[in-house]
Amino acid sequence: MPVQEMSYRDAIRTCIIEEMDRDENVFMMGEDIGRYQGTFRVSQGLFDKYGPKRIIDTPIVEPGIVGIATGAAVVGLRPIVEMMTMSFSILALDQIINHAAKMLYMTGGQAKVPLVIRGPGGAANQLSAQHSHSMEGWYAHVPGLKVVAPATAEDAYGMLRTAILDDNPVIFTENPGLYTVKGNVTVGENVTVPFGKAAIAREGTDLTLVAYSRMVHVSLKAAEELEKQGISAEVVDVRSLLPLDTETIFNSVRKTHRAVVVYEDWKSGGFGAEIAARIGEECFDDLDAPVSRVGGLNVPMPYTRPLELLCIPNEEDVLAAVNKLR
Amino acid sequence: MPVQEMSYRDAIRTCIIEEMDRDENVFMMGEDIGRYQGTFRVSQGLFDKYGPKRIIDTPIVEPGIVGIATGAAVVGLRPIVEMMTMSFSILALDQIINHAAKMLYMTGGQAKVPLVIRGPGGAANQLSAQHSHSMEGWYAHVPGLKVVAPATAEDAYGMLRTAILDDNPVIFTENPGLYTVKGNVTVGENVTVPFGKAAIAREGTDLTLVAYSRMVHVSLKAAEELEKQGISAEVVDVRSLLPLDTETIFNSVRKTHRAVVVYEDWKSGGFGAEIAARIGEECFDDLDAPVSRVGGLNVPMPYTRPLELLCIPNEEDVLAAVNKLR
Amino acid sequence: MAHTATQPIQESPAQLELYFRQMTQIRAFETRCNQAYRKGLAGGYLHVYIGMEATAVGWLHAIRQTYDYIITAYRDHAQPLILGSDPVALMAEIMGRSGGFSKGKGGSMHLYDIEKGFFGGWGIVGGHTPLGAGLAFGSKYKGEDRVTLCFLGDGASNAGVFFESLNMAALWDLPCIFIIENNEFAMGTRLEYHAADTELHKRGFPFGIKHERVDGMDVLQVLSDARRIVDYVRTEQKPYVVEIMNYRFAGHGAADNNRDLYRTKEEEDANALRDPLLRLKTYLKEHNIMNEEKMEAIEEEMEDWADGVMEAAEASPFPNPEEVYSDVYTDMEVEKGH
Amino acid sequence: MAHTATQPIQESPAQLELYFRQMTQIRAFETRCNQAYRKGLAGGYLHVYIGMEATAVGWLHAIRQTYDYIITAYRDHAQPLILGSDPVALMAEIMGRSGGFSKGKGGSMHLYDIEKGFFGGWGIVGGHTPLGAGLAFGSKYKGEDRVTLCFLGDGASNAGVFFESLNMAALWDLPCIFIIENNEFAMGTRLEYHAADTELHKRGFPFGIKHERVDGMDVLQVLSDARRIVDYVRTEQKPYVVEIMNYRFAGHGAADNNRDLYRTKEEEDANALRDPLLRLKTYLKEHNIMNEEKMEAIEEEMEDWADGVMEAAEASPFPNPEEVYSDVYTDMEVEKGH
Ligand SMILES: Cc1ncc(C[n+]2csc(CCOP(=O)(O)OP(=O)(O)O)c2C)c(N)n1
Ligand SMILES: Cc1ncc(C[n+]2csc(CCOP(=O)(O)OP(=O)(O)O)c2C)c(N)n1
Ligand SMILES: [Mg+2]
Ligand SMILES: [Mg+2]
Repeated sequence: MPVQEMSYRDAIRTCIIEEMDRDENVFMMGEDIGRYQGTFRVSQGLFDKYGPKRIIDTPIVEPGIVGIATGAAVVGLRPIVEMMTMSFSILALDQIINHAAKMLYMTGGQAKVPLVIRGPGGAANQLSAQHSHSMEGWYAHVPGLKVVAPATAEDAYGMLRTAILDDNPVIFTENPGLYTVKGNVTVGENVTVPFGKAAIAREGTDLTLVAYSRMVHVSLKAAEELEKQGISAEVVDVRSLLPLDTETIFNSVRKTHRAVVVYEDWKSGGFGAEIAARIGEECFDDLDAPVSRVGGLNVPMPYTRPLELLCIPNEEDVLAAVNKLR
Repeated sequence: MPVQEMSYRDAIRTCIIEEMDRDENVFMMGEDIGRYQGTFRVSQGLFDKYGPKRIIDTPIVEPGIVGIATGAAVVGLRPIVEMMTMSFSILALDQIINHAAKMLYMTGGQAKVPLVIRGPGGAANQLSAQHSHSMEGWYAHVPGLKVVAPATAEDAYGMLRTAILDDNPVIFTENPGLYTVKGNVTVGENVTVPFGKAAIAREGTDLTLVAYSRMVHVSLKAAEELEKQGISAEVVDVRSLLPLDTETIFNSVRKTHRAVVVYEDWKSGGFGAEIAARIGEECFDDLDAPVSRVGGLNVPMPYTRPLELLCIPNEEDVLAAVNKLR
Repeated sequence: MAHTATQPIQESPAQLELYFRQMTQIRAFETRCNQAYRKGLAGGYLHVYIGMEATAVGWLHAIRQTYDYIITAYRDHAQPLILGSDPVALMAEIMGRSGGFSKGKGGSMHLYDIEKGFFGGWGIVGGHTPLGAGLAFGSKYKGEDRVTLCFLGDGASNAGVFFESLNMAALWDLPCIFIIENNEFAMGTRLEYHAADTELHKRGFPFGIKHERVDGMDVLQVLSDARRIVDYVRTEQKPYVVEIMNYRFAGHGAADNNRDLYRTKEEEDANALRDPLLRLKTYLKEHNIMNEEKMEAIEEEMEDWADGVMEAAEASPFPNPEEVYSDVYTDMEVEKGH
Repeated sequence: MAHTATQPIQESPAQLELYFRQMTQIRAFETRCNQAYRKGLAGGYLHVYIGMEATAVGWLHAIRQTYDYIITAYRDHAQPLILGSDPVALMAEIMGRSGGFSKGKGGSMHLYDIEKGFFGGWGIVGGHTPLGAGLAFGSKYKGEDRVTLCFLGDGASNAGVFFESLNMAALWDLPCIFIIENNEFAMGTRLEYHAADTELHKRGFPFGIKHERVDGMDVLQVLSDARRIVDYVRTEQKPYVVEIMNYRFAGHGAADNNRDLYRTKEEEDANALRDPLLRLKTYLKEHNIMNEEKMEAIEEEMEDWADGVMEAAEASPFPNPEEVYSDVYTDMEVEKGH
C-alpha cells in the first residue's frame, strides 16, 4: 500500500474523501465547511467534488446540527459533523450526550447512531476564553461515546476511518496545533488504526509520560531533553480516551515505576485525573513516586499571548514535574 | 439563635425566604416554581408570599433562563435559578460556563455575576437516562464557578446563604434523596457555612471514606457496618467541590493511611477521580493501600428499578471496596 | 380555531369503528398505566394521553404506517399502540420488564419500535425536534418519499433547538411535520405564562414554513386536516408546522395530583365536554353507524384487553443484572463494577 | 427595504459633524486594527466594523449614552468608541496589553466598559442575546427606564437561545431592542444559505414583538428609525426586533483573506457605493454643511489620532505573569501551577 508524506490536515481530508467515495451514505455537515472550504481548511475542495447534497453548509446552530445528524444516522446515514471548534460543541452537549450517546441504551439496542463529530479541540493562538476549550475529558466521561485524540497524521488517517465505520457516536478531536504536523501515512481503504490501543511513542526505562493529542509532542520534546540529562523517558500516546487502553499504560508504569500524566485541559477535573487515579489504583506497588500530573492552568484562557502561553503546558512544565519526582 | 428541626428541603426554603426578605434584589426563577409550587416543592408558598415579580415561572428554556439571570446579575440583582433537575442544566452549559463563569475574567474584573443555580442533582427514582445526571463533577472542573453539594439540612441552610451572598456564580446541587432528611438547623440571618471547608462527618482511625452529598450518608452507613467488623472508618464530607478543602481530606488520610472515594456520578471521569488523584499525589508516603474509588456504573441510567439500583453505589459497594483494600 | 375540512369526510363504517376502537384502546391502556403507577408497578415519570387520543389516531391514519417516521416526547404510549406495536411489550417496558421494547431500560418516557418507524419517546423537552428533522433529512437524502411526524408539546415549542430545527427544515426542504400538541399546559404552567403569543403555529412563519392551527378533539376533523397536510408534505417535500388544540385531561404525569394548583374544577368540567371520545360517540350515534350497545361492548372489550395486557406484562420478569451493561455500545463491552 | 423616516430630520451642523467624526474615527481605528493584526501586534480573531459604521453611530445617538445598556457580539470596537471609552485602553486590549479594559485578557472579541453601560464583546454566536434580555430584566426589575440595545448578526439570528430570549422578552415585557445587523454574511456563508427566509426581522412575529427591517447605511435614516424605536421601547417597556441592512466591507475577520470564496469583486464594488461614509459626505456637501476640505481635514485628523492611539497602546506593557490568576473569582485565589 502506498505511503505518502502528508500533513495531519491532509490525512483527515484524504480519509474523508476515500470514505465518501466508498459509501454514499457518508456525508459531512458543518459551519462554513462547503463554499468557504472550512475554517481550518480540512474540507478544502470537498464542496466542489461532492456538491451541496453531501457537503452541507449549516447555520450556526450546533445543537440543531448534531440533532439532525443524529436523526439521519438512526435511519442509516453516516454523518460526519465538523465542529468549527470543539469549544462550540458545549452548545450541543444535550444532543450529544442525551440523544446520540444514550440512544442505543434507551432503545434497548434497537437504534444505532453511526455519527462522527470532529474538529479542532484545545487552544489555538489567542482565541481567548470562549474558543479554547479542551472538551475531550468531558466526552470521555460519557458512556455510549467513543472518544479519540490522535497525535499524528498516521493515526488521524487510520482512526478517522475507524470512526466513520463505527456504529457508535465518536468524538474525534484534533488539536489545531497539529494540522500542519507531517507524517508518513500508509494510505488504503483497509488501513485503520483501532480504538482502545495506546501507542508507545518513545521507549524508555526510567519514567513514563502519559499524554494524548498535541501533548504527545510536548512530552516527546521533554523526553529528548531528559535524555540529555541521562533520564530515559517512555512516552505513551493514549490516542483513545474511551475506550482507554489501561494495559499499555500500566505495563509502562510497571516497567518505569514513575508516571507523569500530561494534558492541556484545565488540570483540576481533567481526564488526566482519571488516568492518574487509575495508575494509582492499579500500579500501587510498582510506583516509586507519586503519580504526577501536568495540566493546563485552572483559569479561563486569557487572550494575551504571554498569559496564554503560561496556561498551556510545555516541555519546561513537564521537566519541572519530572524533577519534582526525584 | 434558634435551633429548629427541619428537613433539607425546608432548610433551603427557609434560607431563601430569609434572604428574599433581607434583600429585595434576591429573586427566584425557574420552571413551575411559582404557581405549581416547584416540582420538588422547594419553593412551596413562595409565589403567594412574593408574587410573580420575584418568583418567576419561566418557559422550559434552560439556556435562556440562565442567560437572563446572568444579565440581571451583572446589573446588580441576585438571581436564584432553580433547575427542575440539574440534569437539564446540560442544556445551559454554554451559558453557565462561557458566560456566567468567565465574565469576571474576560472583563478583567469589571463585571461580577452573583448567581446561584440550584436544584436536585443525581438519580432519583426510575427517572431514566436523561433525568438522572450527576453534573457537579463537570462544574467543579470549571474555573470561575463555585460548586457545593451539602449533605445535611444544616449545611444546605448555611451554604445556601453563603451562595446567595457570594459575588460569583455558584452551583448548588441537592440530591433528590436528601430532601426529606432532617437535621437540627441553627436559624439566623448570620448563620452561614463557608465554602471550601470539608467536615468530618464521623471520626475514625483505620480508613477514610471521602464523599459528598447523598453518598455521605451511604458512607456513614458503611462505616457503621465496618465498626461492627472492628474497622474504624472516618467519613469526610467534602461539602464544597470547588473550592476543595484538600487539607481536611489529606489530614484524614495521613491519619488513617487508607482512602476510598465515594461518588454517585459515572465512575470513569467523575470528580472522585480528581480527589483520588490528589490524594495519590500528596499522600503518597502515607498510603498503606491504593486509593480506591466507588462510583456509579459507567452506563446510561436504566429505568427499571433493579438495574437502576445496581448503578447507584450503596453501602455494600463501599464495603466491597474496603474489603479489597485489605 | 378549527380549520374547516376542505372535503366532506367519507370514512367507511369499518374505518370509523377502527378509530373508535383505537381511541378506546388508548384510553383503557392509559388508565391501566396510571393504575400500574399507583400500585408501584411502574415508576419514574409516566405521562398519559387521556383527552388527546384523537390527535394521534387522526394523524397516524393519515400516513403510511410503518413506512413514514414518527417521533415524539415522553407522552408516547398512544402512537405505538396505533401502529400495532405489541401492547404487552409496551406495558412491559412501562413496568421495567425484560419483555419491554427496551428490555425495561427505557420506561414509559422512552418507548421505541424502530421497525415500525416509531423513534420514541424522549425526555428532554424539545430535544427530540432536531432528531425529527434528521429523520426527514435521512429519508430525503436517500430519495425516499417518506414523511416524518414530529410531535411536541406547547411547552416544548419554546425550546431554542426547535427553532433551529425549523430553520434547517425549511432551508433544506425537509419533509417533516412538526405537530405542536397544544394541550394548554406545560406541566403546571399554563400556556399564557410560558408563551408570549399563544398561537404557537406562528413559529413556522419566520422560516416561510406553512403553518396553521387545527382542532385536535374531533378525530374526523383531525384526519381530514392531517391527510391534506401529509399529502402536501409528501408531494412538495417541504416542512409544515401544525398547532393542534387538545387538552390534557389527566395531570401532567401520574405523580401530579395537584391539578388544582393550576386549573379549576370548572375549567376541567368545561373541557370534559370536548372529550374526543364523547364527540366520536355522538357522531357514530347520530349517523347511525354504531349504537350505544355496540360501543359499550367495544369499551368493555378494551377494558378486558387492557387487563390482559397488564397481566401479561406483569408476568414478564425483570431483566437480569447483566443487562445493565449491554447496549451501551454496539460492539464493545463497558468497564464493569463500581 | 428602508423604512421611511416619519419626521424630517433636523440635525444641527454640530451634530452632523459629530456623526461624521465618529464614523471616520471608527474607520480609522478599524483600519489600524487590521494593520496591528498583520503586524502581529494583535492576534486571535479580530473583526472590524468597516462598512457598518452608520449602524452603531445612529443607534448610539438615539439612546441615553452611559445610562442605557449595550451588548453585542465579537464585532465590538465601534460601540465603546462612540460611548467615549478610552480608545487607548480599547486598542491596548486588542493588543493584549495591561492597559486594556480587561488587562489584555479579553482581546478584540471581548471588550467591555461596564461603567459606561457597555457589556461586551462575546464570542459565542448568539450566546449573548439572553444576557441582553437579562440586562433589560435587571433595569426593569429595579424600576428604571433604561433601554437595552442588543446587537447580533444575521448568522446569530438563527441561534436557538435567541428565540428563547425573544419569547421571554415578550412574555415579561423587557425593554430590549434586538438589533439584527444583517450584513449578508455569517463568516463565509451567505444569508440565503443559512436563513430559510432572509427577512430576519420576522423572528419577532411569533412572539408578538414589533419588528421591522430598516436601512443601516444612511446614518440619518438610522438615527430617525432608532429614535422612534427607542422612544417606543422606553415608553412602552416592551421589546422590539429590528433588522438593519448593512454590509461587511472587510473579510469576516482580520484573518479572512478569502473573500472571493463567497462573493465576487463586482458584488463588493456595487456595495462600495452604499458606503455609509460616502453617503454622509454627499449629504454634508449637498446641504452645504461641510466642504470637501473640512472633511479631508477631519479624516486626516482621525488618521493621526488613530496613529497616536496605536502608539500609545503599543507602549502599554504586557500584563505581569501573576495576572493570569487574578479575576477568576472576586474573593478567592485559584490553585496555581500546572
Ligand atoms: C429540558 C427539560 N426541562 C425540563 C423538563 C421537565 N419537564 C418535563 S415535561 C415538562 C412540561 C412539558 O410540557 P409540554 O411541552 O407542553 O408537553 P406536555 O407534557 O403537555 O405533553 C417539563 C417542564 C424536561 N424534561 N426537559
Ligand atoms: C456557537 C458558535 N459557533 C461558531 C462560531 C464561529 N463563528 C464566529 S463568527 C461566525 C459568523 C457569525 O456571523 P454573524 O452572526 O452574521 O455576525 P457577523 O460576523 O456578520 O457580524 C461564526 C460561525 C462561534 N463563534 N460560536
Ligand atoms: Mg402541553
Ligand atoms: Mg453577518
